[in-house]
Amino acid sequence: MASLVETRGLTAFYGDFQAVFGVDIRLEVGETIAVIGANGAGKSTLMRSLAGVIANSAEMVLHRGEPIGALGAPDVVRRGIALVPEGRRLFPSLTVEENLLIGSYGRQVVAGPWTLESIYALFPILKERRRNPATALSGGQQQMVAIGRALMSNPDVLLCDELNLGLAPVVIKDIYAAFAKIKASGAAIIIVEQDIVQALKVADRIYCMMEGRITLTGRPSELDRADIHAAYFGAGTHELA
Amino acid sequence: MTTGFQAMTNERTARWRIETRTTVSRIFTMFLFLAAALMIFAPFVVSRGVIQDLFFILTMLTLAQSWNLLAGYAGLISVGQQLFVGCGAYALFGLVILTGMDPVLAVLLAGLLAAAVAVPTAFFAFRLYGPYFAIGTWVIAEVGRLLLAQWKTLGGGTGTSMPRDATRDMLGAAALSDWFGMRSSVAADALAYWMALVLASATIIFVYRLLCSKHGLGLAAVRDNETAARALGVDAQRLKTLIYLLTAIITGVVGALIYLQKARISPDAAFSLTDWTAYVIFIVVIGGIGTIEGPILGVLVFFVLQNAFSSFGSWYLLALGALAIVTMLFAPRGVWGLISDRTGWELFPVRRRLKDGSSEYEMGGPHG
Amino acid sequence: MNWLDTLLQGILLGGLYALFAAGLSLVFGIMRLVNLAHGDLIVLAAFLIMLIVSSFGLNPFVAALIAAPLMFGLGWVLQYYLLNRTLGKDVLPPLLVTFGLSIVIQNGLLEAFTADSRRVSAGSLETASVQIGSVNAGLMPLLTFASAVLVILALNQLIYRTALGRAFRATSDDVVTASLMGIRPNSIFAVATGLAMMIVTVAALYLGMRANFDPTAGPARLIYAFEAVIIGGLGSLWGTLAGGVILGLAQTIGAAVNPEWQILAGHVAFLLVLLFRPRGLFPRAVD
Amino acid sequence: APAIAQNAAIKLGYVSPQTGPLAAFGEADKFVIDSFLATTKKLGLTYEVVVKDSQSNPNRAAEVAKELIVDDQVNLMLVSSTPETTNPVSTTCEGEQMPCISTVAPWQPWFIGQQGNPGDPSSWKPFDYAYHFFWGLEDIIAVFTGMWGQIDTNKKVGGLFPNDGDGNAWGDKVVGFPPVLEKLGYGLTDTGRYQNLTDDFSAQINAFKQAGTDILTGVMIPPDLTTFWNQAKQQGLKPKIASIGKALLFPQTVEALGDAGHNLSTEVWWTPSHPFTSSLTGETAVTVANAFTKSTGRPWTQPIGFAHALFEIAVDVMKRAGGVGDGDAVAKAIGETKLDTLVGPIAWGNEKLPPFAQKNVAKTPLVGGQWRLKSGGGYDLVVVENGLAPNVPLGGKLEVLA
Amino acid sequence: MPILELKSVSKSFGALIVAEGVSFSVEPGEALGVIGPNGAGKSTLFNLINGNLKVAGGSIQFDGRDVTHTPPMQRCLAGMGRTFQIPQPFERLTAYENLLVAGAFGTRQAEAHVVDLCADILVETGLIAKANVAAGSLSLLERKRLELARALATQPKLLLLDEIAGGLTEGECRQLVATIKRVHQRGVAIIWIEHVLHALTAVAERLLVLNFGRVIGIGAADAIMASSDVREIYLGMEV
Ligand SMILES: Nc1ncnc2c1ncn2[C@@H]1O[C@H](COP(=O)(O)OP(=O)(O)OP(=O)(O)O)[C@@H](O)[C@H]1O
Ligand SMILES: Nc1ncnc2c1ncn2[C@@H]1O[C@H](COP(=O)(O)OP(=O)(O)OP(=O)(O)O)[C@@H](O)[C@H]1O
Ligand SMILES: NC(=[NH2+])NCCC[C@H](N)C(=O)O
Ligand SMILES: [Mg+2]
Ligand SMILES: [Mg+2]
Repeated sequence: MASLVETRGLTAFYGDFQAVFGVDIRLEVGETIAVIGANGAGKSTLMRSLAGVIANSAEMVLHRGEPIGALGAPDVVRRGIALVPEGRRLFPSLTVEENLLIGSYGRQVVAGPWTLESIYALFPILKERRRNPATALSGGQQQMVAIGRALMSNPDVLLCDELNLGLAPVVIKDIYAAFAKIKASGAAIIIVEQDIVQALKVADRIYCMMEGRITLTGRPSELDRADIHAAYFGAGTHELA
Repeated sequence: MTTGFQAMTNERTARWRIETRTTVSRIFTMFLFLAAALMIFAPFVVSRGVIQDLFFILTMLTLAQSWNLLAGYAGLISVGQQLFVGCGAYALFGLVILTGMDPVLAVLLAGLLAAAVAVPTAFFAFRLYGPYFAIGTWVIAEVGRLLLAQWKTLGGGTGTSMPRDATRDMLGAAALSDWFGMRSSVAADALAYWMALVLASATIIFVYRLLCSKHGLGLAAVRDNETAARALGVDAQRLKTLIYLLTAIITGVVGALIYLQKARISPDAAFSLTDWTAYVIFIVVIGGIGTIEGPILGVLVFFVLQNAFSSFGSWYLLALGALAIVTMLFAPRGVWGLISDRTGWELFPVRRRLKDGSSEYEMGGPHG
Repeated sequence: MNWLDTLLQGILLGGLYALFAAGLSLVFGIMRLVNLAHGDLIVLAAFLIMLIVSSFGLNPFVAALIAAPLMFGLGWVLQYYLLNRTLGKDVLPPLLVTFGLSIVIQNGLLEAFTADSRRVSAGSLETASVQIGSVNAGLMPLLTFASAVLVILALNQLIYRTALGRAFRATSDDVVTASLMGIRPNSIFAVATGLAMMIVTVAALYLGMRANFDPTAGPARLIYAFEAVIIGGLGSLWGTLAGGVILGLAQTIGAAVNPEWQILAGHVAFLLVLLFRPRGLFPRAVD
Repeated sequence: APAIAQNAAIKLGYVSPQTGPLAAFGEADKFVIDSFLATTKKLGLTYEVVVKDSQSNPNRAAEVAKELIVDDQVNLMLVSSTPETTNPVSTTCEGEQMPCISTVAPWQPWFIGQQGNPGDPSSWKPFDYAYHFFWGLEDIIAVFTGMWGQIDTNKKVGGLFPNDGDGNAWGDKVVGFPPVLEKLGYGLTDTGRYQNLTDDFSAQINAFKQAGTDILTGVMIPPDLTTFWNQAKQQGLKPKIASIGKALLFPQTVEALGDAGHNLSTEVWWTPSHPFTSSLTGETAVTVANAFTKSTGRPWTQPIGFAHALFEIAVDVMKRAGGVGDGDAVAKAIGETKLDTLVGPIAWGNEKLPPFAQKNVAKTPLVGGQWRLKSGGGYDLVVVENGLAPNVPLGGKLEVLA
Repeated sequence: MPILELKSVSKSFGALIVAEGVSFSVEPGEALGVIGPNGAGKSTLFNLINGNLKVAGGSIQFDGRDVTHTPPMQRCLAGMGRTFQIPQPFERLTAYENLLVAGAFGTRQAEAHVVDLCADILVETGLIAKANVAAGSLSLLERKRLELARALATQPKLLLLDEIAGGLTEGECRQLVATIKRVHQRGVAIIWIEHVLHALTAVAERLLVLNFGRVIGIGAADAIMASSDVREIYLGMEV
């Protein structure tokens, strides 16, 4: 049976500049995978390619076995792949509630567990602030909105790019706790994470990226710290503590 | 405290060279000087019709070069340059009719008066940016038109004509009649033509020198990334204001010259958005914005189109509009963009190429 | 001098300017697109209404109802196939393309309809008036003003109360992220321009019934429309109405002092507002 | 100058607004020129007419005039319709020493408007090459006051003069309406020169209401008249007479007003009932007008007669000129013209004009007319005042506005 | 006298506090490293120091002068050079011209006077082979080097480096460190934001840790790296 999402020799360019070189990853139903790597390794680019923001040739990305690499973001979203983009990117002219509502714009026909009510239940603070402009929230609250917004489309694949950026640890804990709920509702998740410890904790499998290539992959239990370290920083590095 | 690399530089003097010109550009420059020199003799050789066509080409070229400097290099998209054409032209008429000044002198002075108008204008316009700036300059030009339409001594909204004697007796006209037996209207044409030739050449040389100078470098930096340029000590605002004032002078002088030759002025004509800004924008865009070559090509294309098709009236204008749209969509760098992409030519190179006197290092070319 | 009358006429005139400006404001606010052909599109719509009135002998209001969807289609096609390609951080391409478009429309109309100045006749409505206290207000200007308020009210409802409106605002904020919500920016923009063209039809209706128009009448309307939008502040529709009223008032007050200063007074008011509030009276928080 | 060989065609340059806001003036040009060429062919004359369109743009008018002189090397320039066209072309011709005949603009805006400083009569100079025939402001004032005298009013007049060639001349304190009206006992309310394409006339309407004017006059462009007239009605301004120049020349403009155009009055410089015949074809005014309607399917307009007359004079001048290629000889011949044309007798050097204008201006008769709603729709222009030209038959008397 | 001194500098974006009572100083010729979690306010701190952002409170002294309200351009002329975290080259200019802009404007000198200086910096930073290539066609690594080179061309007394080692291979990283060390040895003071710690600690004598806009530690590199705060909030290690 086909994987939920699969890439085959994925490449990505910004103009003439190549950011991703022949990446193969696989995501199975109900799985959480983590992509780790240094700044500029190409993690966000990979996410953007999956979400259709960067167009590829069709066969490079498969969703349930169908080629979707050439589809634009709106069509990818309509198929049920939602991205929580790097840096939150809320809509400043919309209120919190409107930001959430717009998440379902492309998938209004799809019913699912995620509605305004269930999002508010997950992040009660948002309900209190729902009439505020999104930009008036703290960083962490904004991140909750961004996640809620993606959930509103009831995706079966949730792509999360650097969720914990600017978040207090306690918020991070809440969010990762919520992931259990999300997985239970049948969605698969890809997270991009710079925090290796966190990644190892939540992911079923890890992909480590460097300079646009996958340099290491495996289950957390199979990987040893030194390997990750080498993949992360290049070989023979100054030992971290 | 000594900083950075100062010490090292002293040891290595004269090792590095900067080269700007290329073989193509050298040949072209020679050709250009030759052409300009030959064009001086045109009034004695070719018919008046040709002289007037050349006058049209030269004045439009000058307007195009100055708008290109403003929009293409300084990023100031003005749709109000007709303000300076109009002010220059009215300055000419005012000086000639009211003070009896010689038109040739008045043309030069007109540039300064246009600049005087540009100072308060800049004060308003530079509070705006992007599309706001464009609309703002348009409104300011309209204000100029409406104000001059209130100047009753120069005919108000009716406009006025240049006294015949003024052009007939203008500086040098008598000499031309005496020496070459030119009729006064022919002599006036010739004088206007020479002024246009000098002005166009001077403008191109000026723009080129400016681009090759430190200011040109700063301008290019601001155009590419204003934040970074400012952070590196480039005074973007001052540069832009400078360019704005300079183009006002050039545009004012051209305006005066054009109306010296037309001999009749009215606010609607002198402040015409279509004639002095829209056509100029077409010329620049069709030729290739942000290059010196572009306006030159553009004005030739425009002239040919105008001569061949203007008898088709509105169909011609319709086609011109459509051409501008198509160019912008499919060849945003204009005709010159297409040519230089194919051939790699640069007739007015401003690129500073670093050359190594000791040939220790191999440095990539601009396309390598 | 009758100041009450001057003020009333100024406000009513402002309604007309606000109508000219509302469509522009919508497009400008959502796409940062400076549409230099807006005035010509108003004139085009006026010709369309005139054509419908004269070929089917319909009432102008009914004719506008027929013209509106046609104009929507035109706007949609224009945006989808032409203007969308010009959007970006560079302001020059949209300026130039719409400038070219303006010339194409003007001369196309000239070929089709000659330079004769035309009119959409509204019969006795044209000269009807009502007494308000000591002053007379024309029914037509009152209707124009009411329509302007209505159009802006409806637009506000649409933009702040519907999913489509949310999509407009979101796309205006951030095109890429909007596409991640399943919004197709190109189509959304096309719909916005289509809507703007429907407002243009309303403006054209009143322009055509109020005064003559000819194929070259567009640019003069455009400049007022722009001034109203910018005075009001980018993206604020009520601001646009306020901008129109300020412009109208400046003109009538200027004219009451001396008709020679009428149009100038409007422009001067515009420049003064910009001098003190470069981003207009009610600018949007994020820009 | 070299004499042109006898059999070479004589080249006439012709400039008029054929496109743009003034295009109505140029509407008849094609018809007139086609029939002119047909006539000359029949008469064995070889004429060539190079026609240029000013696009209603003064810049363009000057440009094409230069082209005609320099590139086409015409022998004589003809120009027609509004100071915005005639003045740039005449000025260019004067500078280029090219003989030029101009028409269809009142002579003051033409003559004074081409002077460097219109405010200073001592600086005005006559032209050597540019000649003009049409009527003047003194005529229009006589015609308008003649009409106004036909009914009882309070002699209070409201004036609407824009800031353009016509408006500045009509409203001029020296040569325009104000001094004459004052002499004739009319009180004029003149609010000042408004800008063309104004959207609101409430300032003027207020002023007129305050002054209680019975009469309105002015020289407006058509869009402004429509705006003004509707607003005036809305705001309760109810004049007994409205005599407006320029805007009301063409039937389309009046029809654009709907029924509100009934009994508006205007100047009339030519109608099919003018009792004149063409020196070239022998046709009467009505024959020419009918031929126009037949060939174009459009109603007659006033410029037809003047365009026709322009070519009549051209042929007459070229016949008498010493050498058609000699600009000075042609100019001299123009000055000596005495010709009965389709618009009446034309002769320059008229004693009745002020001395400065005598050399270059010839006058044609002017009458006053009123637009009357026809029973089946559409409008008729009825001549109601002919004090200056009694030979033009009257069609009725001036009627009060509804 | 310190070359740079911040006294309780604060800044917020709306409700988001990005700098709160930040005080520290840098001695002439010193190299200070800055670390902290993403979004801690490090880049913002640079923007405050070089004047791209206006401070909400507190003061900044540079080279003995108060520059709290001086525009960025003036600070650059006074000897403060910086690199942007996201490289901002002048794309249509060549690499060499990029340096000329910095050299000629950043030091108020004639272009001819900085010809050699700029060329030498290109050699130093390993960009000489790309001297005549348009900056827009440089790879990211090269762009980052260009950022550094351009900052050097302004002949700064204080150099602000924002994440220039990220994504480098081991060899490249060593080269970069060597370059920065050379610059440092010539007496240029350096503040360096970097997540690649081994590179940072090879140069920086002291480290400053930022979290939620607050300084939570400053001191000798070893001591800071060993502190439990840093291990927990920055390295994400369990303590
Ligand atoms: N819009 C863009 N234009 C040009 N280059 C880009 C663009 N976005 C990213 N890049 C470059 O592509 C490469 C991969 O970037 P990407 O954002 O995918 O990295 P990342 O692994 O997500 O890094 P980070 O941890 O900083 O988020 C980097 O070198 C980056 O500089
Ligand atoms: N212009 C701005 N408006 C609003 N918030 C901003 C702005 N610039 C930055 N921020 C926010 O301020 C916080 C600090 O940003 P800053 O760029 O200083 O972080 P940083 O410490 O440099 O992080 P990183 O290590 O990821 O570069 C972030 O949460 C960011 O989202
Ligand atoms: N009132 C008139 N103007 N009548 C006649 C025509 C002359 C020309 N229309 C003009 O501009 O005036
Ligand atoms: Mg990323
Ligand atoms: Mg940062």
